[in-house]
Amino acid sequence: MVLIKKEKAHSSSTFFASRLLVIVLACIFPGRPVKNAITTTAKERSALYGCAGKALRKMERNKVNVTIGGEAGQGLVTVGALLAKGLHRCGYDVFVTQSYMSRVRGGNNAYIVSGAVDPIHAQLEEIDILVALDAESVDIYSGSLAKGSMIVADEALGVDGERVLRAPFKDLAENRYHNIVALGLIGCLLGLDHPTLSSIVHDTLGHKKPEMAEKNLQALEAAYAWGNGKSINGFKLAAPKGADGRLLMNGNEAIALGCLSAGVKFCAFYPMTPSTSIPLALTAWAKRSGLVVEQVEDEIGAINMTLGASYAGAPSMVATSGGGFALMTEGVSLAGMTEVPIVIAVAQRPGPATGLPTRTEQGDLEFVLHSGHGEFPRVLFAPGSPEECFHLARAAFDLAERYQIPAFILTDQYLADAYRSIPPFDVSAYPPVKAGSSPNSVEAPYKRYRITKDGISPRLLPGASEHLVVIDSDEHCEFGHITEDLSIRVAMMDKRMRKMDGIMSEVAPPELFGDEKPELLLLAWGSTKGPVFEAVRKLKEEGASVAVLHFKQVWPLREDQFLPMLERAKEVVCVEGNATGQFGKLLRRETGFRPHRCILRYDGLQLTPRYILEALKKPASPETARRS
Amino acid sequence: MVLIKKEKAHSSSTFFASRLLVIVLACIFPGRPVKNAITTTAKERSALYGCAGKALRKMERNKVNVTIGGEAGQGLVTVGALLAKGLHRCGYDVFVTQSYMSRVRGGNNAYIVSGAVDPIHAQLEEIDILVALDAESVDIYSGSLAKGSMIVADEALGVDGERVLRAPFKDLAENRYHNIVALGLIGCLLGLDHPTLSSIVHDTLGHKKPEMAEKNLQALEAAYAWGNGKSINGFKLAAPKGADGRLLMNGNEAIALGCLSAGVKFCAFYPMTPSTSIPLALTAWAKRSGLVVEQVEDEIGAINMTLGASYAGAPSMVATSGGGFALMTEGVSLAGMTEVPIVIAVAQRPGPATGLPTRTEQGDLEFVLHSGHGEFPRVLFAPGSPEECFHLARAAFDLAERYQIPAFILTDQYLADAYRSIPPFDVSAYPPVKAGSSPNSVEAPYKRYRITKDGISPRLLPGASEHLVVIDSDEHCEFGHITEDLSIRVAMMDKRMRKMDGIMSEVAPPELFGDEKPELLLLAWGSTKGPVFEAVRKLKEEGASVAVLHFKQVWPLREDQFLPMLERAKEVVCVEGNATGQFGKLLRRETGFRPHRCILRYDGLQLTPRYILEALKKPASPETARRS
Amino acid sequence: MSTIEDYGTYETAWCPGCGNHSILQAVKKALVASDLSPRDVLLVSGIGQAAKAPHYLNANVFNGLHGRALPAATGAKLANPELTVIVEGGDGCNYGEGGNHFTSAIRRNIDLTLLVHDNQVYGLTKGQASPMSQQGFVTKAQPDGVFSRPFNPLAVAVALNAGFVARGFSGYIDDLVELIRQAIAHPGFSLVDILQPCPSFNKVNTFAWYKQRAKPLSSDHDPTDQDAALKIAMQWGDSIPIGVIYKNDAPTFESYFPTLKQGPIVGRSVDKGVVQDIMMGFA
Amino acid sequence: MSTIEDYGTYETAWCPGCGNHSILQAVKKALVASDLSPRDVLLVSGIGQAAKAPHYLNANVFNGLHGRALPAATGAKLANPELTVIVEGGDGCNYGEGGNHFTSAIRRNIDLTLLVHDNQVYGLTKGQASPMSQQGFVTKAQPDGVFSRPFNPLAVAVALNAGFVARGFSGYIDDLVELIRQAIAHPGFSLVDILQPCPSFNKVNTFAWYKQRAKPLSSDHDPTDQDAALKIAMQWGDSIPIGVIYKNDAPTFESYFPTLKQGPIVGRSVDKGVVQDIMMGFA
Ligand SMILES: Cc1ncc(C[n+]2csc(CCOP(=O)(O)OP(=O)(O)O)c2C)c(N)n1
Ligand SMILES: Cc1ncc(C[n+]2csc(CCOP(=O)(O)OP(=O)(O)O)c2C)c(N)n1
Ligand code: SF4
Ligand code: SF4
Ligand SMILES: [Mg+2]
Ligand SMILES: [Mg+2]
Repeated sequence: MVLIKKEKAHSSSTFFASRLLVIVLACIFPGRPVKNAITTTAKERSALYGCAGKALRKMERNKVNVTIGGEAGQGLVTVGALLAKGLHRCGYDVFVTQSYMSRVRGGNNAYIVSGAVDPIHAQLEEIDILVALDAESVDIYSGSLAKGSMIVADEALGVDGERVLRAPFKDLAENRYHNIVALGLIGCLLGLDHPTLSSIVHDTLGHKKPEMAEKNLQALEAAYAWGNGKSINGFKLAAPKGADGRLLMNGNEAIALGCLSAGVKFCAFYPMTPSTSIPLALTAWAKRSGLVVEQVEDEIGAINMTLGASYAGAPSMVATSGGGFALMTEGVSLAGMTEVPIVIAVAQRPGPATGLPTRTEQGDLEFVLHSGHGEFPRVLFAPGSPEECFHLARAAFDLAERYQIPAFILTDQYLADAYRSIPPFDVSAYPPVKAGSSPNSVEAPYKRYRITKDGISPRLLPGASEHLVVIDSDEHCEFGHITEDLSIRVAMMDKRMRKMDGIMSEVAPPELFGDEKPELLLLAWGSTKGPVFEAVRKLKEEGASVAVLHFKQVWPLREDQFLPMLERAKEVVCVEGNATGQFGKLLRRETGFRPHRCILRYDGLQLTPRYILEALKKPASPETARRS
Repeated sequence: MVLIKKEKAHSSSTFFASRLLVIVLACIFPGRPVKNAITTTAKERSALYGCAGKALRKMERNKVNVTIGGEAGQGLVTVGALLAKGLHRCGYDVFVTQSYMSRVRGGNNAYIVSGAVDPIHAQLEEIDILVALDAESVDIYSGSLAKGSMIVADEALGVDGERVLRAPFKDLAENRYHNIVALGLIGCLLGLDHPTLSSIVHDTLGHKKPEMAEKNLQALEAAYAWGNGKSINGFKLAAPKGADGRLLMNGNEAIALGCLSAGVKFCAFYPMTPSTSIPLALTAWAKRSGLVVEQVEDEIGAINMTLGASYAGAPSMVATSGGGFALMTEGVSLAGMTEVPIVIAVAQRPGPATGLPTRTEQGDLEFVLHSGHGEFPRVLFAPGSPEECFHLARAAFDLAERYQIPAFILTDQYLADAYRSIPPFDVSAYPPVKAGSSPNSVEAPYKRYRITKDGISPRLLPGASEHLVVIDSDEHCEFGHITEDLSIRVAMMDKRMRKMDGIMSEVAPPELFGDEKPELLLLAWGSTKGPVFEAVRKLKEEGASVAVLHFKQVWPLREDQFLPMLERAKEVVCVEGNATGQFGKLLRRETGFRPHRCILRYDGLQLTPRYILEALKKPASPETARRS
Repeated sequence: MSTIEDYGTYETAWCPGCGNHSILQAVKKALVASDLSPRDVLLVSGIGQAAKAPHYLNANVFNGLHGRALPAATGAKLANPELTVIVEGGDGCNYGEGGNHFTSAIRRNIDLTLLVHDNQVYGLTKGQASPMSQQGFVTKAQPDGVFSRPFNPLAVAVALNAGFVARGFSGYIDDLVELIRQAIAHPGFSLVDILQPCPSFNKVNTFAWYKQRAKPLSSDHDPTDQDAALKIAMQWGDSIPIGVIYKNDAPTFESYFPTLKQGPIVGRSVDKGVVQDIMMGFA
Repeated sequence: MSTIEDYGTYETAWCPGCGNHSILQAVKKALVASDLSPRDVLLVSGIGQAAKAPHYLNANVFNGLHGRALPAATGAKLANPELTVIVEGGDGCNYGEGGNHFTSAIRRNIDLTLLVHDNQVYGLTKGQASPMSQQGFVTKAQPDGVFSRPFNPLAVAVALNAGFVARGFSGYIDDLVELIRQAIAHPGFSLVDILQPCPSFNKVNTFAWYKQRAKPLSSDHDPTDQDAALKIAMQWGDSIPIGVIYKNDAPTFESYFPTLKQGPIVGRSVDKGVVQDIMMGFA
């Protein structure tokens, strides 16, 4: 009996259709559509633009969203990255997000590049230029097109409509260079100068075989020639303002760089999307920076190896995602007990279990916060931008080493893959951490777990002196030897927990954006910072009394830093990328304050300004209300 | 360089000294002493009793605490168990707790048996008869002796003092039967009749080699003869009241029996104290009851194997402790995503990491509650007695199967090892669970994850019909196939979370003991039930307006079941066996209500009525105040 | 009699030219050759490109966690030994993350068939080394080449007396069908390690590379000769032996359980009298 | 020159008559014979009776989680290759819970010495079967005897080309000292599986049982002959071979890391210029 037949079908109500989806299309049911689902049909679209028939606008613009859609394997990441670099190098502010499926070929992916004259903090939500590398992309994204937008496509795809730029790709280059043709066409549309893009193509793809590198450049040139011939420059950007030397960096790269600047010397990992690019960045730098990166047999091995390296004196980290982190929780508890410093980057994606491996979510806050059996101090950072990724990675190393605790960096797929133009860091000004104390500073006999007032005991490194360094996962005496003396147990628990006092004294306060005494106060944490700030900016433009408090440190919380503000506001709304409002609940647990409402999203996509603004207008859905 | 020298040393400030401890004695420091630490020295003791010199009291008593102390390997568990069984069979109410170290031989263990005419809910805190199988036990336990107590010891141990019953063990039996001699002496002291004890010895040890069984009985007889000769019966118990057919059972046995009655068919485990006795009980019954119990290579394998068995249609469970559970958290998330029912018994012990493997704690509530990445419904039960162990194990299976969720039983070393006399269960009245629905009841085409109003989809079993049963750890469509359709994602998350509505409608309410409108309201959960009830009983005797609310279901919580009571009370005190007041925090998160105080204990021992009463009198310590 | 149509046709998420396509065909054909109906078959997999395979044919499916297919399959088999349980997944899944379950399943000799799509690389996560990657294999995660020596699943399996040990190649589809059929038929643990080109991420061990080296075992190899089998299992290089390397007829794990002699535990009712008896043992 | 006194004397938590006592002695003597000072030695262990060993002598100690000693040791060794890193623990720790790390450490050929106290049982948790328990071994958890076949660490190690593979017996203490000394001296991964009676829980494989069967390897065995080594590793029964079964001189894992050629990464300072350069690669 064949339950589900192979069939080729499309449905415009499917947000991201894919080849794989044809299998499961039989399962489509009248569920609640996701917020930004596509609602226009091809017919509606042509009605929308068809009447226009005008020439392309000639006015210069301050910002543009270029979305490149196509199958995995069509080289769209290459085009997107080159375009982003091009805009960035020219001095525009760039914001990139990626949407991809859990497969290597086929499906439908998108690389979304916004370029702007002034700084932008969230993706522009309407597409100005849709570069469709396959026909499906037109179906999928046409509902998100801005007014006056344009679709760029190979004429061979047969995409019709007024505002479609159909280029004869096959005349301009061989098949495998069609993505570069697309790049050239975009360059023309935006008015980016050809030499800049050429040099980026050369820098980036130059390491390929010489004749391939050459062909890439030829394809670019051909596209420019064709485009200039047709004078397609309707999306010309105004003069850029960006300073020299800015970086184009995504969240994971910024975490890796932060770790490097903090002095990471050892990183173990087991590959898992969307965390893998952190160790991959470190791997690429390992030889130059004297660090060891090791891919381990499993996540359990990874965290235990990391603890071994840290014990021996190498500032150390692991990076993983929810399911892999689940396997590390025993190791987290070991770090807590042995007081071996460790930095753990957890890149969230939608769960439970394998879930949606290439999408985004903020669903692991509670899990990470309570991970590991038993009780011990820890800190959790949740960066909201590549800059914060860098600085909080440094902070994580700093606190991990000084307090001898596990320090977490909670990121997610959105932030991991989102590129931003950012100013360079003054790396020469930032000191690296120092692992352990000097052997001269300790009293003899050396006690690894000396009971101290602040709970911090002198950490020496094995082999560095006559002093022997003994650590134990059992409850232990000051020397680190196993004990079953129950009064020592209490003293050791108290010693460990006392470290919270120091940690509390240096909690990073939440950042306020907007009015000091707002009527409407949004709360946000982690990766949603940009979208929520953008939403607040829009509301303020409309004259609302509004602000957002963004938490980049989510544990521990210090109510004196924010509670008065919460109590003053008329309405406090917690905005989170999960289904149960985890941060709002944590806030209530710690302060007693219950946010009046939650805006939650858990369809695998990042919250957007538009999503937030719409949700603010609507009453809370019963699903959401039940949970928060 | 020798840091710590081998030395034989004892210190009366060490609560549980041990051979192992001599290594670590060098680490002893002026830490906060544990609450019931021994403070009397041998000198003080002889001053205490020496003057008395009276004949043994002849009055019959209503209750007695017999504590047997000695090294691991001296057979003290055998004596204790036989004694408990003897008291129990005679019709007394029995309460047993155990205190042991993480080793096989040596150290110091204790088996503490209280026997009483009327029901008892917590261990009697003062020792009436201390049976010292080694000299160290006298040092350790003499501070806990009641007035008028007695020490029983082999005269060869050279224990001195007035109230020491020195028996010539070597004259009464060979070395290896000395524990049975001790049993006989206790029998005499308590006035238990010899034939009852004989038959229990025969039943219990009869399977040994015939001549050994015989020698056991002879040793018992010799001890009785010697004791009767000396007319030692100063601890004679009044006539018992216990009904026939009562059971003597510890928490883990009761969990196992509850699972059996619920219809468990499969159990996988990896050994870990104090959980192992659950699978061991099931193993012993496996052949008779048609169930499969498998010791697995690791805990990850154990939970995944269990999920495989449950998927196939066997009601299934795992049992583990904190560190082992840590390795299962990915599997918990898998259960959440695939909606495969599973019962997970977590027997807590003090962490972090290996901690104190043979002691007790309630430190894993938050960890278990938030275990697994992503969001999905679950329930957590926390029994407070063997009866509750039985019934909540049944409830866990019932909810796990009906809601297709992971259901947890949170127990701990104290409850696991604590024997109680309890009435038998009416097992014939209790229905077992049914795994899965009938194939006839489903619409074709069969959809494992049909979107339903109550969130519960029809679960069929593979191979049982033409319908194919497809489950997936990825987000999936109604058929169970992998999907990346983001609107399906939302519908599936909502479907899964909707199950919480039904679960909420059948939450077991907390049990009230004491005044309906008390001024002082204690909150307790799980294994501390007996001690807290006992403390409340004592306070009521003193005329206080007091009550306790005991939570046997700790997730989800329904505030309508208890919040009004909390708000009415003058003082609400949360009593927990951990260092951070986890349940109190959870309560605040869920209801906004913050307990005014916490009484916490985390030295590895169970809270006792005395500990609670003393803590109520004292102001909260700064350590505790900081955390709660 | 089951037919290939019973197993359906699905569009896959695999790359063009991937060896997985052939393996999927071979599995379907082997199921038909074994005369099994979809309802009697349980496919268990983990996570990876290979582990998606169970979604592409009609059968009961437990698609669990990365590396954890074997224990899940073991549980299902113990609960219902009447199911034909086949585990399918990648080399990363089964020899990497799930390595401890691999040796344990062998030691149990539980009647499962393990089909490992062995592309010597992590496909789904885009090309890191797997335990089967050769020393020196260059990836983004191993820019200086792999430092570890590769795992040898066949030698380990033979050394641990696995029930049935074979190697196949996705390029020899008829042979593969026959190997899988035999593996299914074998009572006890069966391993078929299947060489599978991954054109997207393994540019070294390509179809041509395997094709040139994959050499059917000579017909005079006696698969019950463990010493000989061990030697063959150690071979890798210019010539890579294909075929049934080792087998024995040790009793299956299931056969040891007294309880299972009365049939599957699934669906068996609870005898309350026994529960009562057991309870009264505590009186 | 270090002396046995440098390593101290401690009272242990082990049972009288346990093989662990002799192994502890042998380790101390081997450390002295290797002329190592306590400060240069790092002992890494998991959880179990055997895993308590590091607490009973003077050295640096990382007593970690059950089954996870090998990865912790690997991390420490990679961070500071100047430490002599010895992993000590039970058969349950290393072949059971930690099975995946065992094969991976072999594949890495990292320069660690793994001493497995092999009592064929779980001691600390009171007598359940371990992966080394023989089929039919009866315990409370296996009342009908063990159903699985035992693991064979030596055969697996040889099959995976481990650097140094030996078996010792706690009853032959001088031989054991020498085996451990050689294992420490060997650059690369070294395994010494040590037969160890557990009088409390293993009443089958007793001191006498081992003593009767433990047979030193004949002096003409060439430990570099892998085929011969495999055959020897497969032997178990009336005669159990003791001695160095296999060794090779493959390069160590550490030697592949370009970074480690300049010495340990521990304590190396951060070159801010390099960080700056790397950062500017993003401009
Ligand atoms: C616990 C966990 N760790 C890591 C991952 C990420 N992951 C998914 S598939 C995979 C590797 C797949 O390799 P293999 O099993 O060889 O399958 P292939 O894709 O090559 O067919 C990894 C590391 C995961 N899903 N879960
Ligand atoms: C994750 C985890 N699972 C289980 C345990 C319990 N445990 C401690 S030691 C041990 C077995 C010890 O056996 P082995 O390694 O052979 O050592 P032995 O005591 O026999 O020397 C187990 C199961 C644990 N501590 N941690
Ligand atoms: S990545 Fe490799 S294994 Fe995966 S589908 Fe593509 S070719 Fe096949
Ligand atoms: S239980 Fe066994 S292994 Fe452990 S110390 Fe006792 S005899 Fe040794
Ligand atoms: Mg693979
Ligand atoms: Mg052992």
